[in-house]
Amino acid sequence: MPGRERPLRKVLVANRGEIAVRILRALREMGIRGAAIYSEPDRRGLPVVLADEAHPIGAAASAESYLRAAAIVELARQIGADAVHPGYGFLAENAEFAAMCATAGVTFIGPPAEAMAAMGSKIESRRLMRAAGVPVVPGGEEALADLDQAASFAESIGYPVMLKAAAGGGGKGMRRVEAADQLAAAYRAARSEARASFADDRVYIEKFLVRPRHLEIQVLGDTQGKLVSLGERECSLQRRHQKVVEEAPSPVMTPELRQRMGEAAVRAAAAVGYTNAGTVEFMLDASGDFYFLEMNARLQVEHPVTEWVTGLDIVRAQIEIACGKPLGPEFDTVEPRGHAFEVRIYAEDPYRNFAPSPGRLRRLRWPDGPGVRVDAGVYEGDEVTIHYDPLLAKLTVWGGDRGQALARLDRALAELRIEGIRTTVPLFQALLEDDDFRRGDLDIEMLDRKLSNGELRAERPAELADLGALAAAVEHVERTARIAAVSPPARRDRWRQTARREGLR
Amino acid sequence: MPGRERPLRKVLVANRGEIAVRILRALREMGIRGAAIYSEPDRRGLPVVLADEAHPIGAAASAESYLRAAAIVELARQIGADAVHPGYGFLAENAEFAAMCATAGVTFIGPPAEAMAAMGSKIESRRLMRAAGVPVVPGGEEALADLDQAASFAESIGYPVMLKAAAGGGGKGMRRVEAADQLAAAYRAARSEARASFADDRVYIEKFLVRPRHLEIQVLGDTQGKLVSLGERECSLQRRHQKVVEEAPSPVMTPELRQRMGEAAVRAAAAVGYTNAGTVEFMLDASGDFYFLEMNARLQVEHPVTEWVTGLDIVRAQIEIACGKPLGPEFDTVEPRGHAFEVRIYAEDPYRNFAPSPGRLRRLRWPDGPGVRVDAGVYEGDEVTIHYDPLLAKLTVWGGDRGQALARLDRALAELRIEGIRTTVPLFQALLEDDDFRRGDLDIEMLDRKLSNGELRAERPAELADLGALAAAVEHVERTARIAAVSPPARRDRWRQTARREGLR
Amino acid sequence: MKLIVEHRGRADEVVVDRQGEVWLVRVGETDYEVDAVTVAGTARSLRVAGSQYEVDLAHLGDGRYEVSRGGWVEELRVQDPLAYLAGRAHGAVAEDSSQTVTAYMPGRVAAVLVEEGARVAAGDGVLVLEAMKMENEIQAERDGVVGRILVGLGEAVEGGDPLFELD
Amino acid sequence: MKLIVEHRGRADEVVVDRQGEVWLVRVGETDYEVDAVTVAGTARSLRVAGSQYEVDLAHLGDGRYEVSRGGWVEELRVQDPLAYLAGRAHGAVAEDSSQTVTAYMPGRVAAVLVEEGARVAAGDGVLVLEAMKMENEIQAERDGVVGRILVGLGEAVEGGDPLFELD
Repeated sequence: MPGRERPLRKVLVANRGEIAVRILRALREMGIRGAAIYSEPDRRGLPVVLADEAHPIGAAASAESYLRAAAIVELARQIGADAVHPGYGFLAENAEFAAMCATAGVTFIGPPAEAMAAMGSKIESRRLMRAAGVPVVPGGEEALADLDQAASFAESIGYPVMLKAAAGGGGKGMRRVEAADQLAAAYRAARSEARASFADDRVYIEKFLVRPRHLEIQVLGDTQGKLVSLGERECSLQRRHQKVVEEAPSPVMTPELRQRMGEAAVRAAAAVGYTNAGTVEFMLDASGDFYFLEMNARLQVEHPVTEWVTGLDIVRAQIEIACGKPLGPEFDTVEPRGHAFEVRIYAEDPYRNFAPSPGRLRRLRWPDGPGVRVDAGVYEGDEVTIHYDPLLAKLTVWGGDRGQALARLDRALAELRIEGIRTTVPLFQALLEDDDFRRGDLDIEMLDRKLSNGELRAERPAELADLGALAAAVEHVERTARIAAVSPPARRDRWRQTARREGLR
Repeated sequence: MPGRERPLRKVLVANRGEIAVRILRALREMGIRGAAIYSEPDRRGLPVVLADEAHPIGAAASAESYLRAAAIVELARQIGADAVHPGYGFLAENAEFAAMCATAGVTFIGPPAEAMAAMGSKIESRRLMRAAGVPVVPGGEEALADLDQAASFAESIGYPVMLKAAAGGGGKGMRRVEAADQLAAAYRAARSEARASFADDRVYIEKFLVRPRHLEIQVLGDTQGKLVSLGERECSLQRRHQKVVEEAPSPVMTPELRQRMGEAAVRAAAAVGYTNAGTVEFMLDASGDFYFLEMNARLQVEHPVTEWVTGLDIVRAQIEIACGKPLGPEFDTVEPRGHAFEVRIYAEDPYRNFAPSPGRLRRLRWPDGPGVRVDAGVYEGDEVTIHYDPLLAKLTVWGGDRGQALARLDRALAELRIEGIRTTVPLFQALLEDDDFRRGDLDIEMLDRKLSNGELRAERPAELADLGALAAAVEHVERTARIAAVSPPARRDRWRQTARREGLR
Repeated sequence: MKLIVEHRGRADEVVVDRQGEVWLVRVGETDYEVDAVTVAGTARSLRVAGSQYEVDLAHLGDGRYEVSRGGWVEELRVQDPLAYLAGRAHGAVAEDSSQTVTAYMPGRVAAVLVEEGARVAAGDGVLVLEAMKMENEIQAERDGVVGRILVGLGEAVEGGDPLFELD
Repeated sequence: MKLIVEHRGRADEVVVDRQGEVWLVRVGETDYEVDAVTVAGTARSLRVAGSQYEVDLAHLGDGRYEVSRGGWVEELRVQDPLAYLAGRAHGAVAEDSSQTVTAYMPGRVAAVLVEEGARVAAGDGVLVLEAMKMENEIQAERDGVVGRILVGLGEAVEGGDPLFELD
């Protein structure tokens, strides 16, 4: 209901981990009571400890707790929560959940259910985007009639192109074509493979983007119809399509491109009647053309890098928009200041092919000081369980320029200590030694490529080679002395005699 | 030697606590090796743990460690340090130490010894400032000849004025005069009191500032002669002349006043040939006039609030200036963005008239997340000793405007946990409830006034009254059960029987 | 289990009863259902009627606890009813007119302001302790005569050390 | 005290001698003077020739230590020389061709990919463990025949639990 401002007194945070903490922080700053929910193993979790209220929501498995849409809406009603913030993941992009909230009279802090549904479908959203004049990867889902049509279509969008099976998936029936003279052979091969795999030999053509970058635009829209772009984030560093490192601004961004991309993002959001925070993802190719990929209809994991360079508080803005408040003048001309990085600290072992590494956090020291922010979901002594996403914390840094931000990231990682489990920290340390990363020469395949090449091996710090031996040997002697000190004298004497006899001391 | 750039490879940090940590962080970000020094009780201190090198410098007493100028210079030479950073306190404003460094060929990261000496003398610096056209509190150290001269002088600077004993100190022979008709009586009384106290009845007159604010301007000067102002900090909240809370910008600042005050500060620094970082302190009275107070020829405790609103790194700038690097264009037009606060967390017990509270930090949780920075000199498990300044950490926050920064400070203090010793945190929580503070209605006497009035009593959080009883009772029962569980069965049974017989269960 | 908890200047009867995962606690006339867990170390999370309170709980020995909640600190004593009654009876008898004043913080004796046998009024300074670059006057809490002074100028003292007698 | 430290793929003789506040340590042919203190918990600060190293040191039992330095982790074993020699002699005899593969992480068995008695090559998947929203294939480390499979589909396992035999 545009124009009507409703103050919120209590908000249910329907999530866990670092994002629940982030939302609870915003609520406390706004004087709104924050209610956490928790599954059985999360009773001692950081969100519960920092919340004003905490309510059990079920068993460990997400399906029996954080995904129980009906139970969460009912809980919100019971405890008198005016609104629900879904965070990201779990129910954040579940249009049905948003609709259930509306039915129960509980404000859903996010986009309208219809906008969410429209953006949730890949085919539907591509159609809407084309109609709204937002560039989409050229090509089509429609099958090609014959080789001639393929040739003229490929000519029209420009090589390289990709042939894809209409019924396809899993790489079957896909052929990359670099130039016109390869088309005929590739067309035959793709059709025959498609027929063999899917009993359907129809293929279609799409532009092939060479080592594209992943750029995304953060948008905000209020319920009065104002929609703004807060600028881009570069998220090209992904491991198996999972973002690992993000930064803002993008090293290749120009004011002109930022404006065009921002306008495209705002058009995209406007096309579906979007309000609240959302992210429009684009692929940017080497020639500077960009194409709509998808829209994430929610708060994004990596929102802090935008907060660093714009000085805006995106979660606060989300809550104000949900209250019906219009976006203020500070959102009108948003220019990035300095440079920010985010690294996602996962409980994964980079020495063991990123296998999950749950366990007790024996030691934890977050970095701090100038230009460093940590959004953590865990504390020292906490238990990282196997039940949920392995994201422990997001370390974000800011510097006056990209070089200073890199130096700060390096310093922050050197200060950081996480002991008891393995994390992705050594990967970031290796990346900081990588020339392509340092130069900002990124593409979405780069991280997987370098990992499989062995280019990103985490190296032992170049220092005292015998450090481990020194530390362990001294510790061992001290332990032995401690144990001897508490043993009965008789036993200790015997041990000492044996040692002497055998010439060990 | 202006113009010559000398890269630094190793810097000795001649300090301890949070400021040593701050400097070590900057050095690491610049790829310069950081060497810490430590007194005997500081071997396990955070600066040592974070340093690349650490060297013992003597016993606990400052005079036998951190103040040993000659030993520190000799150590710098021995370990091949190119420069020394003195931090604040200890040797930071010791012109002789700066000169010793120069003699030993070690760069002193700070102003030239001569500038430091000139600003070190109150009378000399006031004379220099007057000559440079920097406003100084009107009045004079010269004795008045008679009542007539007093009257005409008072008239010329305007009432209220203060009569002070020329030989004076400790408030003796001081009289505040509100208006001309009080002058004759006050003049006689001041002279007679001065004669009785100092056997010298000469008195002089100075303008009396009514509830002035303490504002200061951060300046930076390179060795090429460029001097810039980074804007002001408001430091009016002081307890017994010790700053407690600082903010930037000042709530009463206007662009016009900032420009005038900044120019005055730059004139002040230029008058003594100042380079590197320094702070020019002013008193601002209710009519908007400001007067030079003194110049702090060093890095200031509260520099992070300026870093927050300007996005500049003052310690990095200090080191670059010491390398002979000129100040870049980012220092040309410095405009504050948003609003920042600092609260100084001291190991003092606000419930016991701010008595020192040393001890072991049983628990420590620093706040984090958006807009929060902690510069700490201690860690969980650390021992706060009686030997040094009680400053544990500086909590600084940033928000889009003063209101958001206040809300963030409130949130950060709610997240913070320091257990094992008492700290000044309850004072800040009380201040956040104070209307004058919230409105920015500050003066240098306000904190002492409110503390003695009992206006700033730290209140029990308005919540469950029986919380303490619940927590302690449950804990007691659990402890009792734990102890019973490890006792021999016979004893446990006897205890249980007793309990039953006496009807306690 | 029935207990006496001295808190906020009064003594309450508190009845604690474990019911599965939760505690049923009656303080005076009020009933609470409490879900209490240890977070880490001395940190506890208490849920009472949905509301969550993070407290830090230190046992000071002898049933005395320090409960703190970010700045605000409360000292309480938990005893079984008999021990409480016995303590009160003893306390009534043991009211002594002589007092040994102890240091509430560690420090170094920077000055001794009076001599043994001096008559002092409440608030008069007796000693000055120095710690963390600050001098702190130790004052007589009531009118009386200073008995033995148990520390000398320059001596280092720990928190709890006896400083002087006040008769 | 003379010790054998297995580290970085080799075994070094290490001689450790306490001299007042410092340790004199010889590793192989190199002498070090080490000032080692506990910072807090498992954190240690080592000063070697002025340079300062902050390490975390966990004892895994049986003379095995994990030394870590912010990301980089090293596992070492410290033994007295006789125990080391005895262990080597035993190890030489005990080289067994049968192996019980254990879980290197906790998880839930999401799939069993082969049957008991199946011949597998090094790198072939045998089981899939699921944890933290990811599936992780447990592979045969060498060619062989899968013996008994000790876990069932859907079963939860802890780190270190036996999964299957590889003969």
